[in-house]
Amino acid sequence: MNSKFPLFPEAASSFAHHVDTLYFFLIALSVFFSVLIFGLVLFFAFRYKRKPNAEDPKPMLGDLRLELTWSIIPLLITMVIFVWGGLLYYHQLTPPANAQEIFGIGKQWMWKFYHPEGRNEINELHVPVGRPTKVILTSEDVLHDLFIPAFRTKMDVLPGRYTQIWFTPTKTGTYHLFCAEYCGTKHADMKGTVTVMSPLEYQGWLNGELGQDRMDKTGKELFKQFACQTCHQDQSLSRGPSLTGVYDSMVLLNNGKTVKADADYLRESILKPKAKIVQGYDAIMPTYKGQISEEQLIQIIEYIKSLKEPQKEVN
Amino acid sequence: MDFPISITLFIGTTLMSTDHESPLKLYATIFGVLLGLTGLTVAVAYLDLGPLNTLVALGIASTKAILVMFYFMHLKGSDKTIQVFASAGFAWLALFVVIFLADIYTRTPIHLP
Amino acid sequence: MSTHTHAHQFDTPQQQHQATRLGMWAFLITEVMLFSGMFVAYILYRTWYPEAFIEGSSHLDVMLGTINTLVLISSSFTMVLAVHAAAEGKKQAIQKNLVLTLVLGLVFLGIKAVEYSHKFHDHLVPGPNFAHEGIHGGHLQLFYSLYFAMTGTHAFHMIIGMGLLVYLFIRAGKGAFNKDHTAVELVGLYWHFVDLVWIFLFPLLYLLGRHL
Amino acid sequence: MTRLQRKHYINNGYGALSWFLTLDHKRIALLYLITATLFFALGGAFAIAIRLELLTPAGDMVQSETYNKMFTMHGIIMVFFFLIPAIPAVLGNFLLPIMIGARDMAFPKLNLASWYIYMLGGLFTFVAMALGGVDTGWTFYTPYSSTYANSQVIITALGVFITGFSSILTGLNFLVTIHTMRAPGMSWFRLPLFVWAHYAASLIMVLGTPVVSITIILVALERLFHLGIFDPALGGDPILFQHLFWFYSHPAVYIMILPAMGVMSELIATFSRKRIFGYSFVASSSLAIAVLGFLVWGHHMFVSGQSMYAGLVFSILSFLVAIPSAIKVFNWLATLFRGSISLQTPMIYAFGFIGLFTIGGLTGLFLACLAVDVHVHDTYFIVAHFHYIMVGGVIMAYLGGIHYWWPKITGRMYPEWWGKFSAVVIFIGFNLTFLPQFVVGYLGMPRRYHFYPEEFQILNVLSTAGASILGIGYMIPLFYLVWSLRYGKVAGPNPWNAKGLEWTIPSPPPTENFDGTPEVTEEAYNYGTNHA
Repeated sequence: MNSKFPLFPEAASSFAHHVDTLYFFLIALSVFFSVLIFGLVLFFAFRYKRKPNAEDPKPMLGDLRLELTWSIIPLLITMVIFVWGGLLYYHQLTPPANAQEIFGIGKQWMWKFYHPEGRNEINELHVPVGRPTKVILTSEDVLHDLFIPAFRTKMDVLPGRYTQIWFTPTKTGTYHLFCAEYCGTKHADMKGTVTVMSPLEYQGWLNGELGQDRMDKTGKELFKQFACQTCHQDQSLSRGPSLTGVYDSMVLLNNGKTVKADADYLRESILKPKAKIVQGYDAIMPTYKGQISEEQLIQIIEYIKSLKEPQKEVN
Repeated sequence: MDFPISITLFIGTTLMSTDHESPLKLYATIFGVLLGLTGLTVAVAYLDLGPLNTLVALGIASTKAILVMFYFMHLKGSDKTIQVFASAGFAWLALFVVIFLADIYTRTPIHLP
Repeated sequence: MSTHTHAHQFDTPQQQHQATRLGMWAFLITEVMLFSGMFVAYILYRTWYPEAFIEGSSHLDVMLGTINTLVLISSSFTMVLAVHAAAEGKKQAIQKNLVLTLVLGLVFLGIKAVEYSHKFHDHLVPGPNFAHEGIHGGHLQLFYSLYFAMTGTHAFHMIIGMGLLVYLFIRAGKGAFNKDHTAVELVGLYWHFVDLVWIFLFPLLYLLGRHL
Repeated sequence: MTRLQRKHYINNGYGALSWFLTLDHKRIALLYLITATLFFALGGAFAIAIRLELLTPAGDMVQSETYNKMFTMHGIIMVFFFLIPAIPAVLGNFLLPIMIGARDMAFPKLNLASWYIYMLGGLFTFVAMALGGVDTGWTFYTPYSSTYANSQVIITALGVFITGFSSILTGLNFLVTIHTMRAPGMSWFRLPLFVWAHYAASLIMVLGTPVVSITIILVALERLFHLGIFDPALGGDPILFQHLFWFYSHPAVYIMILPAMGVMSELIATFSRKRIFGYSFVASSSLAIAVLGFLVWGHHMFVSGQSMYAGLVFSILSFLVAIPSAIKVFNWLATLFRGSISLQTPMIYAFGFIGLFTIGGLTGLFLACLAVDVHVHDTYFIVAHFHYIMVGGVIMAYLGGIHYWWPKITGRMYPEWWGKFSAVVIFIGFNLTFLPQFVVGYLGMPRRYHFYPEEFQILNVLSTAGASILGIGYMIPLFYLVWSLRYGKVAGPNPWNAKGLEWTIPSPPPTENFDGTPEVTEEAYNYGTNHA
């Protein structure tokens, strides 16, 4: 963001320079083929310029060997690019297990980010340098797309579903953050900054703003406020399935299928509880659609995630 | 289960013997077969064959479709270009569905038991 | 269309006949691809929400659906007879069969109207007044959106077809087909195609999941 | 200067009715030529407005709302009303029957109906613009277009739906004409490559267009009657629309480029006086592009939330579809080798095409490569790529074709110097407009942005400067071609001394094209047979 007239974006994430090297390889390839083809065209244009009342040249019908060479060689080159790009894409789309989680909500024409430690911010994202960070995204209305050019990555943000984007910042500084999927009138205004800070600064920033408690703590209060614990207890005869350690576990449903209880599953079970019913329980849970906002949803999910050890004092 | 078997036997025999009769007789036979198949598909729908149900239903529908196309739409006698055109339409439908499924089935990994 | 001799751009009547039929089949390809969009949406939502689709199709009346299928197949049969009669130039037979096909088409649309009225009555039409106390509110609306989109487009094609049949009936009355019956053949192809679409719509919307 | 006193298709009837009710494929081609040029001018006006808006980072020329409507209209008009119909409906309609030795299209009435449907679709789009325009982008992505947009989506959707039928009817007409009306002796492998390219493009028109028609109608139905097929609130898949839309819209770009490649084969053969090298490979690569074109639509959705495995499948298929295009370019080069090349205006456009289409194609590889596409998706890199193919490729070939067949269409030659001058101006203006966009794209400037951070300004100023040169470049041919109608040198039946059935009949050709059906005895483009 600093120099007045940059010609190349800053590389500020772990896979930024991988993408750049692939990009330069492709540029080199394109320059080579462009120069080859332009050169040949211009050379032939002058070398075989039509002389006045010259006879037509001898016809050349074709040559299978030549045809095969200029189909197979481009095919091999493209396969190299495919594999190289595919591997990097796989890496770009699978966040490491130890990634720190931040929640992001796209809403018509603004970004809201929620740090589990309780800090929330609008159109700004503070992340520590060097730590893999995964942002779990959802939208409250239309399609959006979180795009951070300096990190060379973007991911669409869909309504009704979670998508995720991950990066490991490698350089401190402030970088652009854009919305890259057309979302209406102020699509151009839905942008902000990503500030990469040293871990110490980040920790200081995190608990800098007082009064806002951790996300799972707010989630716990919401859990009580919506009286979830009346059904979801740890005793065997409780009406709802126990939620301890349920996050990312395999849940057997009453139609014989097992599904992974990830964020999407928890979100769907809160908004449309009857869509997937756990084995051995009946469909009595009311829907909370419209009563719980997206923000509260991710706080409750964060609380459910924190239920690792058996609960002691749920009253 | 015996009812559907007798139907298919009836269809098999009539199909074999249709070629040399007058067109009207052929159309009447095909008409009868189509009605039979409709009855069959409704009957089979009530039998619990598990995932096979969808396949059987689509199979019967496809046979009916092929019968209509071959005999009623005279695809059987017409020249190759028209036959290629007719199959191209359905081929593209199949191509669209198959590649589309490549995305759906691999999007949210469903853990089968 | 044209008199028995061929249009000026063709060399022989056979070439014109061949071109017309090829043109009609190319048009039928576009109709197949038109319905393909909705079939793909159907396949997606059936894969994602099987229970809602089974619940949705359980509200449809299988009896009416079956009768409709039989009606449409019979109309296909009478259409073939009309085309055959046109080939042999028998004017009365053409008109008789065209009327039969028209009547069967009207019966089909009548039954469809009855079915639609049931849906309106049971508040199963997607939109603000969609009321369903069952467990799959949203997904059920998807089923009925697809149901109305597919059967609506099909009914629309039926109406066009019946308009063509009336046009043929008038032309047959004036003896236009005793030499060149291509027009009847084309409308026949179109009508059989509309029947083909219903042959696939019927099991997909009405029958799948009946056994549960 | 010999006078044109013969009867031909232009003076074979006077008055509006003889034009608006014509069944002659040549007159219908002229109707398309005039209306397509008007649509191109309108779309170009929107393009200039967009470029002026982006001159400054502050976005202070128009409101965001208006800017969104401008780029949407630029997209819709250029894609549906100019690029898709341009070469097939103008050059294809005029030349296809002549090139295969027929007197007219298989269904002349359908041909005229397709023009009327095209105008009706245009009318709907004008009505939508009059009532306030639409701001969903030419891609109409849901749920914005189906639930949240409050602009004229339904009328524009109907306009696009109706214009789709014009494309279907043209494609259907071409398919049947090529299949059933080839003159005796005109076997499949004696067809000019122009006809092969239009055959492949017609396949896509017939097989692809209905899918976007039903998709657009489903969006209109959702807005009108709440048929919430794309509504995420009901559990609808936000990506289903993108699948249905791109299943047609990617093959649509091959509907645009294939006829352009057909024109290219004609220009390269005539102006190097040599048979196209590897004729059967170039012909079958047209078909390969048409078929493979249907398998690759997912590369528009690599970051849309589509599954990673589908991304890998679409990426490898997208690389496969690039190979036939490469084969064509290499075969054109081989045709130039040891040719007798004369750099007249059409050939300059052809060289412009080879240059720009190569850059467009190669940058396409950047987008098929998954990792780079994640970074450049929905940025100006993509805008630059598809403009290199559509403007650099299709419009250069279209202008080359117009200049090449102008003597055949009007009987008069265009002014040679002015022709070359405008071609060079267009080439320079084009590169100045779109090369900076590659750079600003990789820098991360998203597309469809009403205003942008300051550091991107200089590149945008360059691009706007280029756009004004390009705009002027496109207007020059308009003047001298109209001028040539009156004052152009009278061109005989074969000013280029080229091979091909269209050069064996007088220009402008009589309404009946040929008296009786011609007999074809020789291969396509058999130049240089005086040696054997």
